Amino acid sequence: MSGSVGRNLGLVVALLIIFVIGMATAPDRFPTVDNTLTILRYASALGVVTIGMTFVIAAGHIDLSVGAILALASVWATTLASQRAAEDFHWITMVFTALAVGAVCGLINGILVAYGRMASFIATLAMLVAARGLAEIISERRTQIVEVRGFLDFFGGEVFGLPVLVIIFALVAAGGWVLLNRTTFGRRTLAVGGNAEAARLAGIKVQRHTMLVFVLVGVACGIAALMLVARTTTGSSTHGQLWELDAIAAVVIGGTLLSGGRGTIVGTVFGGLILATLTNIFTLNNLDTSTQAVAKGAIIVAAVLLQQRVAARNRGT
Amino acid sequence: MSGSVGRNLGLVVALLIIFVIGMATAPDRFPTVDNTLTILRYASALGVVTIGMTFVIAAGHIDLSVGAILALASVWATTLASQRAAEDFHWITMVFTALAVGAVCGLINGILVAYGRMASFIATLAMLVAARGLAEIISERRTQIVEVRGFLDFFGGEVFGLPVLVIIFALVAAGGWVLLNRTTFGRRTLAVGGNAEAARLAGIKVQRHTMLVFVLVGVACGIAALMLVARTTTGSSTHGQLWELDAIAAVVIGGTLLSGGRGTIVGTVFGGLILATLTNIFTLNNLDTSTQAVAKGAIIVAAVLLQQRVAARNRGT
Amino acid sequence: MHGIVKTFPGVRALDGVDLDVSPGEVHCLLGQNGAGKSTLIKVLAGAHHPDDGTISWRGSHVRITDPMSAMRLGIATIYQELDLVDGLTVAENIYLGHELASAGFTHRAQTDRAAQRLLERLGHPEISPRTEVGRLPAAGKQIVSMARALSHDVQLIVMDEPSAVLDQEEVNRLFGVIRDLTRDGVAVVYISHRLEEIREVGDRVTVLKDGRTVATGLPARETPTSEVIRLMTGRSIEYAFPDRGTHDARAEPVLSVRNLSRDGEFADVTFDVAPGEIVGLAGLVGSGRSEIIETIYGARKSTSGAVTVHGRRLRPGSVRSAVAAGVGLCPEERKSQALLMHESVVRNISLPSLSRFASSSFINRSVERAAATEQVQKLDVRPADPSREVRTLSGGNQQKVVLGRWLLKGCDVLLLDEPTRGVDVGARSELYSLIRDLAAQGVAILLVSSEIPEVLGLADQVLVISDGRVVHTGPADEIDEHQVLGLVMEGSVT
Amino acid sequence: GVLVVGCTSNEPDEEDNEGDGEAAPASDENSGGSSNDETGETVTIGFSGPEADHGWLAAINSSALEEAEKYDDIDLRATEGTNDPGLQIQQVETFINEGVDAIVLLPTDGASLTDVAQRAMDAGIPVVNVDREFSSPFAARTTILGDNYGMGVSAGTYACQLIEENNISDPVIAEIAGIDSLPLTQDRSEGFAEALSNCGQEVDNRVAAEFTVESGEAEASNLLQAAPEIDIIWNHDDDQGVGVKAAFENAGRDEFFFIGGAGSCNAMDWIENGEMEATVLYPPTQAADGIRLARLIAQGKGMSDLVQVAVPRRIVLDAPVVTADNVDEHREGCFDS
Ligand SMILES: Nc1ncnc2c1ncn2[C@@H]1O[C@H](COP(=O)(O)OP(=O)(O)OP(=O)(O)O)[C@@H](O)[C@H]1O
Ligand SMILES: Nc1ncnc2c1ncn2[C@@H]1O[C@H](COP(=O)(O)OP(=O)(O)OP(=O)(O)O)[C@@H](O)[C@H]1O
Ligand SMILES: [Mg+2]
Ligand SMILES: [Mg+2]
Repeated sequence: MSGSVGRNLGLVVALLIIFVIGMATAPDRFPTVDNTLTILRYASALGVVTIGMTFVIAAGHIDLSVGAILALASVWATTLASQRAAEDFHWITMVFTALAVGAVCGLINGILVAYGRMASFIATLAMLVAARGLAEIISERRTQIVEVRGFLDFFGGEVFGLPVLVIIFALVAAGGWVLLNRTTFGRRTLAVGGNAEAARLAGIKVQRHTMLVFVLVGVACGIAALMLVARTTTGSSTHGQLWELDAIAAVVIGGTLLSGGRGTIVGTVFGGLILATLTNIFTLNNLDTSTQAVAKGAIIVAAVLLQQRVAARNRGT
Repeated sequence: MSGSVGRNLGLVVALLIIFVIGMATAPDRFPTVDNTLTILRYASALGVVTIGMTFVIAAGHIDLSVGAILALASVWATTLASQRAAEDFHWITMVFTALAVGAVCGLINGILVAYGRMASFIATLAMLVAARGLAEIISERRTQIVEVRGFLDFFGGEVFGLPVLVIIFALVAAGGWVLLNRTTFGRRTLAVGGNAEAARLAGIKVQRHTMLVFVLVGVACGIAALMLVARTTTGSSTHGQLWELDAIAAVVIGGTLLSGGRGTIVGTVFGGLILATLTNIFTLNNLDTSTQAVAKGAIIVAAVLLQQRVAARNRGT
Repeated sequence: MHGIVKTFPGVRALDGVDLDVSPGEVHCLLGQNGAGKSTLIKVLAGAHHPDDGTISWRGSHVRITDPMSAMRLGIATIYQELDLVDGLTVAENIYLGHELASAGFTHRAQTDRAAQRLLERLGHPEISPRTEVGRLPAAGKQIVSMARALSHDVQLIVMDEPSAVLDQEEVNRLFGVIRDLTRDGVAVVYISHRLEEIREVGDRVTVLKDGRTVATGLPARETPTSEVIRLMTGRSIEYAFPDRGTHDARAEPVLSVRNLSRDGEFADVTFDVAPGEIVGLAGLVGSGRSEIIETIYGARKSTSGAVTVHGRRLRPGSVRSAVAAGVGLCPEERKSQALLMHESVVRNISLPSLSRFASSSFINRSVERAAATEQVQKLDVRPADPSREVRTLSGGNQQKVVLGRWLLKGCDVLLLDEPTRGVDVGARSELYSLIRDLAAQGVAILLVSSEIPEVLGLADQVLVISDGRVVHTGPADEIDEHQVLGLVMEGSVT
Repeated sequence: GVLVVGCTSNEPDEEDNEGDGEAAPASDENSGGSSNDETGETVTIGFSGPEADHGWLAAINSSALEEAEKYDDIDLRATEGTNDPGLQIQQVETFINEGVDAIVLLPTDGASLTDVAQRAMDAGIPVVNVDREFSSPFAARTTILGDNYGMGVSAGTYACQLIEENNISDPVIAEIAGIDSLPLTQDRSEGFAEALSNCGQEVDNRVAAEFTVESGEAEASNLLQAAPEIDIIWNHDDDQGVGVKAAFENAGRDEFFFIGGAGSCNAMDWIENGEMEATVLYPPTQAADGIRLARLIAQGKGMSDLVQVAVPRRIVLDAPVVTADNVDEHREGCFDS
């Protein structure tokens, strides 16, 4: 546990530096409660995806289809039929729809990777293309507007001043942490990612476990889809574009190795916050887009290098 | 050598199936010389990138920045200043500019990965963001039209009825094959990708070699940039969007494992042709984009599975 | 087990093997490299599916479909290639797959305590259950593997060359554990290439040759060595060290090491190796011998001191500079440090000498192949197919491939770290004469081995290392095994 | 470099004098007695648009910035362009937190940004909705729309006209759309199909590019293979049109009438040179108009050029067809792609 603080020290430092930059460049607007909530709200849907992604990467794989699954789930949960069902019955049906779509897409990924022995990169790349195509077909490329008040009220609401979206993110992150660090599922995920053959010889059903991990991230995408639907009040086949890259970036900045076998939920949360805060500061400072892009590239590099150095030093002692 | 045919048998079968589909659905338009050249021309710029990508993947890494490097090289080679230099001196200056830009970007990637010990995924992701940003800054987000006739005439020309672009691709592919299979460089690339520690202890300069591999793919992007500039008669910061995914897909469909240590140029060329032919057939049949996407996802999966099965069976005997 | 058949693409690894083990006995499995021992026990452990044959357990037929079903029967296995997860802790590895948990939630403290007890039972209370396994040296990993086997409620423990990475002291401790187990009625299948160990703990012996059982139920203690070797190899072999050659002790040393140190690992190591001389490093596991060898080679960077070859100083931390000076290394862990598992034997052998087969970096592949094939034949790698992937070779044959690499390269200085680990008796005596021959040809050899007799029998000069320091230097024929052990013990006490 | 020079020398400052009847005159000499251009109290305007990943959107952004530059009393906060509605919502929320005086919003997706725009309106910040319409009329104080459907109708009507004039029997009509997943592309295609059906025609071949030169070239190459004889091609977007034209040249095909969309300077040149039949305007000045209106609204002014003094709720831009006959009139309003 003491290792955990040390391991994430680089991230804390990086986040602090970014905070100082925010304070310095926008002293009146950056350090406000409202702005903090804005950052958190923005970070939460992607954050949920990153938690799932941490598991996939810890299991030695990658999932490029998260954004597309999210789009498909958002569309499926907001079709006219879904919304009518929600009106007739209860908006919870929309929730189930999104989660089920996410789970099934994840299941297909998982089956292809675990039993079809496809590289996860390529299996999920195919899923990316196909799921977005399917989302377009279902939505007829129209943005689907959500009219179900109960749904919007619930997800758009606040509890004790905290937006429900942020609370969901916090719960998912906490659940992810427990799952990864305190359960046999998490332990086995790390084993499968660290040395699949050793895991197999230890009696772990590696294929089934791999499949489950993909289902897990699919469900996370389903949750994120609901959050994004609530935030935008729409379902659309264009939701979540390029989120796969942002999610992976957050996980790696957080210190999880792409080679598998290790994973840190705390780091991932930090990684996501760093990226979100950065974006917010860019917004506050009217930075021009292209310059932002260059700066963002440089900052990702700097953050990862810092994180590595501190982790290495921490390990050395 | 006999293994090579067998190894690629699945791909040949896949390509044949696709050809048969093409013949069946568009008998008058698919099997024409013109259409074949269209497919080849379309496949060639991306094809050059996939050759470079094969090396990076064989060396155990990945390069997400290929499309962005290509965009930056295309923009840099077509600025007013570059074009003026080309007019005053010779259009070969544009060629040098593009190659130099590609090489330098590759070098930066290589240094970050080899000496900075960053995961290639994240280092090149940062390069993706930054290079595209820089391309936007340089071009001021304008499409830069090429007026240098010598350049356009050369690259747009034909030799014995074969477009120069296709010839360049063929040369690069042949060169790549020789480099990978017949030279110490290729052998060492495979060794580094297969077991970096063993390579190091066998006296190979692993870091320098890794860096060189990234420079190589950077140069390939420079070549592809020139080809795309010639094809579109423009340089633009939007060139090569998402090519990283297409390139990786082609390489993996071709049978190169993402885990490194192995690589097949012949397979990669097949992989690229399969994707290009597919797009062509979709268009000939006037398929709508969403359906195309779903079909494409399914076909990638089918091709990879077929390729794996045949390769495994072939190995078995 | 009866009539077990297992074929891999291109090889019939097991061709109707019989094996029967009774409760409370130590049943030894002998055979040359590639005879099929590991494959057989992997079938027993559920890691491989047999193509044919039956397995009976306590009188009834069973089907062992996966590792879990073997474990449920009470069969635990320690594999030859250490299969642990580097990123997990010692305790997590020990209980992997059968975690101490309720409703999926792990009990960490309880796991740590249980792991600690197992490690104590194995005589290693100093290994913390919280350490990441990746940080342990090979011997430590072997201990963890054993603890993992013991963590099951077992009736049969299979050990595939557990002593390969252990030193004398550790092996004795292991034997103690084995005796405890057999006393409780647990059966042990023990695989080793060291015949003297078989004699010490074994009850009965089964000999495999080319995937077939050639003898079974031999009494371990009474069967004469020559008989065992004849059964294994089909010929009789002098199990002895070849005669020491003569080397000119006053010749200029090829390799000189002066005050070499690396913080926290070893300090002040000084010695010379003359052409044709073999210098052996003896010591306990963890004494830092591998570190010394790897530092000489430049794979680790020394903090002070110098290494010179032919009077030219090597750049610290540069493998290239060592290789260029004619130094070669056969590292300790061949799988992770030496071999390209998915490449052919040819390509593995030619790796460091590639430029020799290349003109302006184009490789002449027929010359390359011919040269590698020559090494394959010289070393008697089996199967003698140089285009076979190294992955499919047995452990001992893989070791030969690594050696062949440097023989082909033609070194002036050869650093051998546990060169006979996992090598069978036949091949072992071949390796001994090979090493001797090399020395006779003027190669300077530095040898690390955890088998003290091997160091004493092969080396001209012996350095005894304890806790990263040289505690004794002297000719090999002036010291015996007990003295070495005494020195080592003393060193570790101070 | 005739084309390059021709386009870059066209300073955007001059362009507002032309066309778009609703916009107030730009330069002070032209302001005709209106007091609207006089410096008033300084207002903070937030501006957020999609990622400027092609010429038209770049022109949208730059014209907005340039418009704001002209007024001393505008403090413009322009954010990073993005194609991620989630991020754009964050940007608008930031504006709300800051309490800007008005927001000009070109949403990546109208429906997705409706809720946050509504929240801004609720917080008393007037929102000017540009180009892509919100799903609720209450979410914006004013809406300025390019007419995507109308653009398709213009193109289709013009195509019908060409067919009739040239007596083409059984014409082959091809369409090169933009990013197919965007509602605006759907609107354009629907308008086109609708207008064609009026003269009994339909689209025979359709491909969709990505608004980029490269995708335009790639899609057009394949399209030309799909249809050996084409009579009319409508390309939605002149940015990708550069690539589309390159594909025509690569294939050596010019048997068809080529109609463009948006109205870039390149397209104007082509029309002048007879390389293109026509283009349907979709002016990128909407955002500039949006800035201007936002300033008026925030300062509590009206539109003195209109009889109705208050700023109107909804302005839909015209989508006229530019041909060789009227290209001179429209050249000034063109944008660099
Ligand atoms: N995965 C595999 N694929 C193909 N061949 C294999 C595989 N594993 C083992 N073999 C072959 O099966 C035979 C038996 O190998 P095995 O590992 O069982 O030998 P062993 O008796 O344990 O040898 P050693 O003493 O060297 O460990 C060898 O010829 C080996 O090359
Ligand atoms: N990767 C590592 N991280 C931390 N400590 C290590 C690591 N590798 C080795 N050590 C430590 O270095 C010391 C020497 O270990 P090592 O096993 O290499 O010695 P050795 O004498 O070569 O033993 P062997 O007989 O196994 O070759 C031990 O104290 C060990 O714990
Ligand atoms: Mg074995
Ligand atoms: Mg050692």
